[in-house]
Amino acid sequence: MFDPKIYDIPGADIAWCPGCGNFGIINELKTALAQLELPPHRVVIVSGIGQAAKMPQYVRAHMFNGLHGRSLPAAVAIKMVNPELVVIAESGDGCTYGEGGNHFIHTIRKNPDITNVVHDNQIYGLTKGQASPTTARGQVTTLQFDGVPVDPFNPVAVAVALDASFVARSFSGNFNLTVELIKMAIKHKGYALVDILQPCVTFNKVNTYQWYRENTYLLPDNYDPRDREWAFKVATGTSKLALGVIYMNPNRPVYEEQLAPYMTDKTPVAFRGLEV
Amino acid sequence: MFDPKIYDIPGADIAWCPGCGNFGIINELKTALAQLELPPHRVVIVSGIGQAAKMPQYVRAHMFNGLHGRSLPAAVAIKMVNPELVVIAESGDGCTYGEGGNHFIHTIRKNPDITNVVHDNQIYGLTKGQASPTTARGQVTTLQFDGVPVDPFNPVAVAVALDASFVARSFSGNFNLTVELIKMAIKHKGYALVDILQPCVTFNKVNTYQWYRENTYLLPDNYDPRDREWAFKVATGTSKLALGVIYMNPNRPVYEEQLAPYMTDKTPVAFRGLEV
Amino acid sequence: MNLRRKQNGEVCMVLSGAAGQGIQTVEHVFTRIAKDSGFHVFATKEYMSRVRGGNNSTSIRISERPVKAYVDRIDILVPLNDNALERLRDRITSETIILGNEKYVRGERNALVVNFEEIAESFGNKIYENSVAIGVLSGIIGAQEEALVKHITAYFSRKSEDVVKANVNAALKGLEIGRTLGLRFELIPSQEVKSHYLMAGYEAVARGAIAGGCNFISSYPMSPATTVFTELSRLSKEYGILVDQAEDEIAAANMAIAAWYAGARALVSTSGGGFALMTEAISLAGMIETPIVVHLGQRPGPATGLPTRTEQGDLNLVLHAGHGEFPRVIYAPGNLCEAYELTARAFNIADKYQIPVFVLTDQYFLDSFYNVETMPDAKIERYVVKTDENYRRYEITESGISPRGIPGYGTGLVRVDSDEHDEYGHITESAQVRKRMVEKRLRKLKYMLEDSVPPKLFGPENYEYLLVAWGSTQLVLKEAVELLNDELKLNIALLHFSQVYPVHPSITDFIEKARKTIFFEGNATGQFANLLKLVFGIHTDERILKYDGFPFSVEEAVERILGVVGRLRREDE
Amino acid sequence: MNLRRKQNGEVCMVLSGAAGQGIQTVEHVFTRIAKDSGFHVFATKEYMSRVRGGNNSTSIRISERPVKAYVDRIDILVPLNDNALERLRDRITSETIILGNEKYVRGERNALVVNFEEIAESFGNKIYENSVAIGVLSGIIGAQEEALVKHITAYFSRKSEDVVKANVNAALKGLEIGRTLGLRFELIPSQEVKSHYLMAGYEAVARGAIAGGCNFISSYPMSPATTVFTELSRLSKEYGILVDQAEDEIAAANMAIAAWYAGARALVSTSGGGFALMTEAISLAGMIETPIVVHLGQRPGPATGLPTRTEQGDLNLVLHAGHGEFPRVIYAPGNLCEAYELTARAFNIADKYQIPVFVLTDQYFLDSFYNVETMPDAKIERYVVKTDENYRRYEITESGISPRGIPGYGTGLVRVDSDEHDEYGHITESAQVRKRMVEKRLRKLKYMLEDSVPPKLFGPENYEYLLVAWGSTQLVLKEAVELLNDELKLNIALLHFSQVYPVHPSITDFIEKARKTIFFEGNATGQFANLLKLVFGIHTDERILKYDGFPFSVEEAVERILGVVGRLRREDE
Ligand SMILES: Cc1ncc(C[n+]2csc(CCOP(=O)(O)OP(=O)(O)O)c2C)c(N)n1
Ligand SMILES: Cc1ncc(C[n+]2csc(CCOP(=O)(O)OP(=O)(O)O)c2C)c(N)n1
Ligand code: SF4
Ligand code: SF4
Ligand SMILES: [Mg+2]
Ligand SMILES: [Mg+2]
Repeated sequence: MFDPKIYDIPGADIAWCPGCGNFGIINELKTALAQLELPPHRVVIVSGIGQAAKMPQYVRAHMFNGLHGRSLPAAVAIKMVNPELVVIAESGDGCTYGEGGNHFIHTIRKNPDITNVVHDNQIYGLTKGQASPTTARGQVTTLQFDGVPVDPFNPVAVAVALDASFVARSFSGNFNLTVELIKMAIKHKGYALVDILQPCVTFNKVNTYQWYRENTYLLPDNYDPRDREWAFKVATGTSKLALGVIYMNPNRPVYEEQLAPYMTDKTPVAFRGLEV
Repeated sequence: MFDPKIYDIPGADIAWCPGCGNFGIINELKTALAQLELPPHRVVIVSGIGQAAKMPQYVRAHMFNGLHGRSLPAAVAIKMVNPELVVIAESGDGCTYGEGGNHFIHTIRKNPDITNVVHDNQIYGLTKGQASPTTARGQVTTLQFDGVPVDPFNPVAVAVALDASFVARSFSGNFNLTVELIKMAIKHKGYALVDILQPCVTFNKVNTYQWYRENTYLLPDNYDPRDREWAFKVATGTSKLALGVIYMNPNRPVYEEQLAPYMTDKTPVAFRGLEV
Repeated sequence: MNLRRKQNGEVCMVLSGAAGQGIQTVEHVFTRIAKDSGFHVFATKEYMSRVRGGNNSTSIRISERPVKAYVDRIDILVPLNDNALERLRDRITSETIILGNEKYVRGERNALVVNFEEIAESFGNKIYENSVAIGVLSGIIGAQEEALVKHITAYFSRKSEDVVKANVNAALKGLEIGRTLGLRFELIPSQEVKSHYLMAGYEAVARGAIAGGCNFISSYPMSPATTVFTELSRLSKEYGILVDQAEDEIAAANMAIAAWYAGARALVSTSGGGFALMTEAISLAGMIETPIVVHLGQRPGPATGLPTRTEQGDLNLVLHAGHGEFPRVIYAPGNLCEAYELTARAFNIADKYQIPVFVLTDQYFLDSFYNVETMPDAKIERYVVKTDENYRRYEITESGISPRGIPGYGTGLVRVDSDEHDEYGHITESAQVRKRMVEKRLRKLKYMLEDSVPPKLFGPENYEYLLVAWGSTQLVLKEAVELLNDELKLNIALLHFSQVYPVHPSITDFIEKARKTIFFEGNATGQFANLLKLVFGIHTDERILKYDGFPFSVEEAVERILGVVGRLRREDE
Repeated sequence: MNLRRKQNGEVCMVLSGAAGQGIQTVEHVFTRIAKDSGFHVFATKEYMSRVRGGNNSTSIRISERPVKAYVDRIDILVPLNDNALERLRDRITSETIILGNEKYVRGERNALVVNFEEIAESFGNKIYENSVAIGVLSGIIGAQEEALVKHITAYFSRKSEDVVKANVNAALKGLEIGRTLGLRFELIPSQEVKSHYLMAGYEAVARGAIAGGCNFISSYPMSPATTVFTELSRLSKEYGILVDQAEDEIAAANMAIAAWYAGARALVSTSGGGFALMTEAISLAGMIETPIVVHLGQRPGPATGLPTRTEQGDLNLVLHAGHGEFPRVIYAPGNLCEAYELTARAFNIADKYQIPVFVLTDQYFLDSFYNVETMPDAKIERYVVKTDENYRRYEITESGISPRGIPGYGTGLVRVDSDEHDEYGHITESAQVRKRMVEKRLRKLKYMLEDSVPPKLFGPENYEYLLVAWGSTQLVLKEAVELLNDELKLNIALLHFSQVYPVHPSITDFIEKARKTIFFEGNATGQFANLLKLVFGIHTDERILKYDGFPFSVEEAVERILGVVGRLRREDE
């Protein structure tokens, strides 16, 4: 295992609030990378815009910090051009499921070999507390004075409905689980979603550390993530939120592997015609 | 029952190919409207761009023929401003699930009282035969010379995953069923999806009338559309495509009814301050 | 002319600290106390794109005269944490007093220790610190105890009675200390200011929208435009406004257009990046001749840029947004009254001409506030007609305007189409019909020009030099011009445009009268100057541009004008 | 000068009918036969936005001299259904021969009955009709039997041998009939044409992209730009191109930028409405200084407009797309060689300056084709550097260009950021850094200008009148100018811009030499003329504009130029 410190950016001025769940996730991510012994120059972190999306600013690796909502198309393209890179698309719930919702559903269909880490704080953090797609109905926010009038988006259920090849949920406060799930997601061949419940201590006073501890449960040992109907049941269960690998379908073809330039030659398109 | 002819546009030059499944749908729609005795000036048909989206050009009613992919946001807004109108968002599979995919998932969350009729010909008709989100993996098209390299979008499963309040599938070749489902969808309080399988005789040589007849089945009498897990099973079944009401949840609040202006006064915002 | 020197009858205070440290509380409460004590108030803030930490500051001017512009000068600086002073170094002069907890002011020239924290603790809790600070500042300017008690109480009204009382007492203690510091910043109050409102740019836009009949807003949060969205949401019950937080900006814009179609008066509020996503919809509005009003709060681009900072860099974008050719109107208010009036007008003009109308502001404008007596009158002008069976949505008329019906109002059918269409709204492939429709749509421009808002002249009628500016720079330049004319006996006037497209033709007369004209913009390429050059063929070589993310201060404006005028005079010799 | 009269050594044929009736088959096969028989060929089509029905037509010029432009004149018109003649009435003259099945030509002046259908039936099936028509047309112009057999065979190669044989026989019968009609349109073949290619605009763009090293395309179908996308998809295996049909245009554009970031050379192909959705991404490219090449095939807007027709209405959109300020380059090829060369160049220039580069075409350009001998040379210029540990993606340099690395090539980390950033790509809130970065980005413009493509002059060096045009109008105007100079002894030249931004400064010299300059554009507001007026301050009052969805024909150009020149002469008197 590498030292997770190799991913530190010396002197980085971290813009997150003290106590924010993002601090958990950044440590979990660095630990996962270290345990997988991935050198920084093999890893690209792609993000959108938001508090979560600042992640690559603080991780020594390649960085593509693009537009709000657009982490996934960028990540897919990078993987297509250079399949040798480990590509992680990392952003917030608003970025990924709101502005970027169309890319979310269609990237699942494509099934590129990328990891999608979503910091799901059930709120728009950076813009100061409006409802995100995953905010609960009725929750009062800085914009929804009378409570959110719509039902929340269920990313896990949608991913299962679209037969996503790997779907996991974690909680930023659970270090070991999160490290494990990120590692599994990176190792998984195909699109891998890790939706990480993440307390926003400033703007989401409902979904606190305690709330998540009380309202989540670990999937039991006998749970079979290859059973799609079971996964759907777990994903749509209304009592508590399941943590762990909720669904996987390892049989889906990987997008970039099917594309014309890689039929006969595995050299990344990025390097063709360059002196390597 | 009204005479369906009252919805005819005299002299309309219909741009669809002879034999196209759209002809079935237009008759089915007019018949449904006639059976519901909805006068043309109570109905707004909202569409995007595509062959399906030409529908309102040929139906005597209010028409909002907007941008490719944007039928749903327009329909939601119209319903918000004037809940007395019967609002039908009608467009193709590409328009609704491709370009408009983000609106699809978020409109389901909002649950406005609109009807969403999707002409699902599993192809981009107007632009001459490229894959749509629902085109089968491997199908050769005018753009995908080696076959479509991604898995199809499953609108019904996604709608069920998002707890859509009414989800039905029909086949344009089944007149009575389609009329019935459109009527149910219009009468249903809340967002109602009717995904209509529609042969494109010009560009989709796989999903023909015959193919649909052979690869669909009517849901059995004992089927309970309120059973979400059953609905998911039906929606993701890989053998044949189910026809009928696949899922419904009549308990979801209707979006526009919860909005501030309608708390104490039901007058449509459209008419406030006008001499009516 | 040393503008950094203390000015009579006025004090400039700056609070600096990390996000989340209570700067906003102090700003909010203190400015209200000052205003209710009879002083003119102007405040503006600059902040980083983060929720906690970093360094933010608020600049507050309290004065015996109306003040409405940002100045660099700091008379009293209150640091709220360790590194609060760092980013303000070049605004600190030998006269600036640094006031606050010992640990933060230690070692500064003119340090004045007032241990807010300690005093707060003596009332039971360190967190009353902000109230102490409010009290001290209030004492320094000679604010009234009554106003202090009222606003501290109001601010903490949702807390327990004990907490309210402790805060009030802490503030009163601060007041007493402030009064006895002997800083000689007491100001003479004016009775009439007390009945004024404190209003920020975003409130003027939101209130103006309501005055213009806005009853629908669909938007997606984006700094700095979110505040307008929030304000309308807050007022939605009171004014019957339909509010939709859309899934993305594309939905927001298409919803707003469809809402107008159905009979609402709809607004979207966004910034450059969000607006870029709406441009296809703007083109839709152009084609189906359905109104839309867009508030665009500018921030520095490209891309995410500086999300919480200011710029006037999106004029070109708004001018040309959308494919194809169709008319539009763009307002860029220079003060709160104009923001109110023009936002209201945006709805009327959008309705009248069935076009997209833009209200262009920026972060500086939206986040600044000052006291105003009242807002101008604005009335709702609706142009919706009742339809009959023969209704043709796109009837060709001399003015280019076809009477606009809405579904359900009258017996006609309202049929709009994003394809090129005939008078009934039906798809056409005819070259003749196409040509007529293009001409019909563009014909409106002539009448829109007649309806355009003329520029306002500030300063002497017989100016030697003329500044031309638009949007949020108005009040800074007005003050700069006054200073230059009063103190240095220059002869400069400011011509300010609050409608930047179509541009009122009177500009040429104004420019002809000037010995030299200088164009002033908060961007790097001089976008408005380019527009004027294009439309009127005038020379726009002298440009003062700023594009570092921060607003012009009065001092910077003065300096840069002096620089240009000096050079021009030397060249003339 | 009666341009509608039959010209020596040339014949103009038009096929007209409903979509799906085989016009495209006849066009495809017949033009190839003509070319292989040694004749110059030009063809262009106009079609409705529908898959079946309606009325479409193809205009084909076959000539002894090179022909590369659309003319209104019809020597032979072949109607393929009942209402085929309707929309062509004003192109039919007393000399136009209407040839075809009796039922369609009946009652027409100069009707010439050839019952394709009957003849086809005699070979076993009505559907051989198209082959008969191909044969007849081939016979009329004196095409070679060998070429006919070859192309009929090739076209039906995927059908059974019997079907191929029947079609060949039907076509040979047609050939015989055509030869004996006595219409006197036989042309003298030229040996060298036989080795030419028939190439359409979309092919020139696609092949140019490949010549420029394009190895990635992400797009969303949209007329008229889909053909470029399709062509690259078709060639993806041969040339190793990554192809992605994106879920929407926003994805497409963000993918293309990220693909460049990762080391590809990526293209998007779209039209105005799709491009409007990409404008935020264009701004991203501007900020992160990552190249992108956009092919924009224009069609008439606003909104859906006329989806299958032509216009030059999106120049302003492309000029100003994206919020904030950053440099860009726009090409607008006027002929196939330019399309090839400039599309290739777009990739090199995008890579060199790390900016968005646009190739602006339109439906007319993309859907027209003619014979070409060869394409110019183009080479791939790559500017990617190998990074080391100290790599700074945004190193400030004199030219504004920072060496661009890609992930995995060298040991450095490649960190790009859509926020304003420092040299390492890290978020900054510093006014100084911001200012330096804005200036760095804009500094490139100076060098880009040095790299800009000069305009081309067609016609006499010592012209009296000068036409200024851009993009797809080049060849029509070139022919118009030749006619006016040769036949009417005018002294007109054409100055054509294939790079429309930044504009090559030589324009002022050209304009100074002209007695009067006339600006020619396919839009309603004169967008390029406006740009020239803005940048160079030149007078652009004389404008010939067209915005009915159809291309200029040579005849229309001639007429409108004559109109303006006549008026100018009268005014001069
Ligand atoms: C096109 C666009 N729209 C809106 C914004 C403003 N914006 C920035 S971050 C954000 C929401 C962030 O929420 P989320 O993705 O959940 O991230 P979090 O801050 O909660 O981690 C928004 C709306 C933007 N930058 N770009
Ligand atoms: C923004 C935008 N992108 C692309 C297009 C081009 N376009 C028009 S219709 C269409 C696809 C239509 O497919 P579908 O929605 O399935 O309708 P169908 O024609 O099959 O009924 C496309 C891509 C457009 N008009 N606007
Ligand atoms: S606002 Fe919320 S999500 Fe953002 S850093 Fe603070 S606590 Fe974390
Ligand atoms: S292309 Fe297909 S969908 Fe369109 S009208 Fe023809 S058959 Fe119908
Ligand atoms: Mg969030
Ligand atoms: Mg379709």
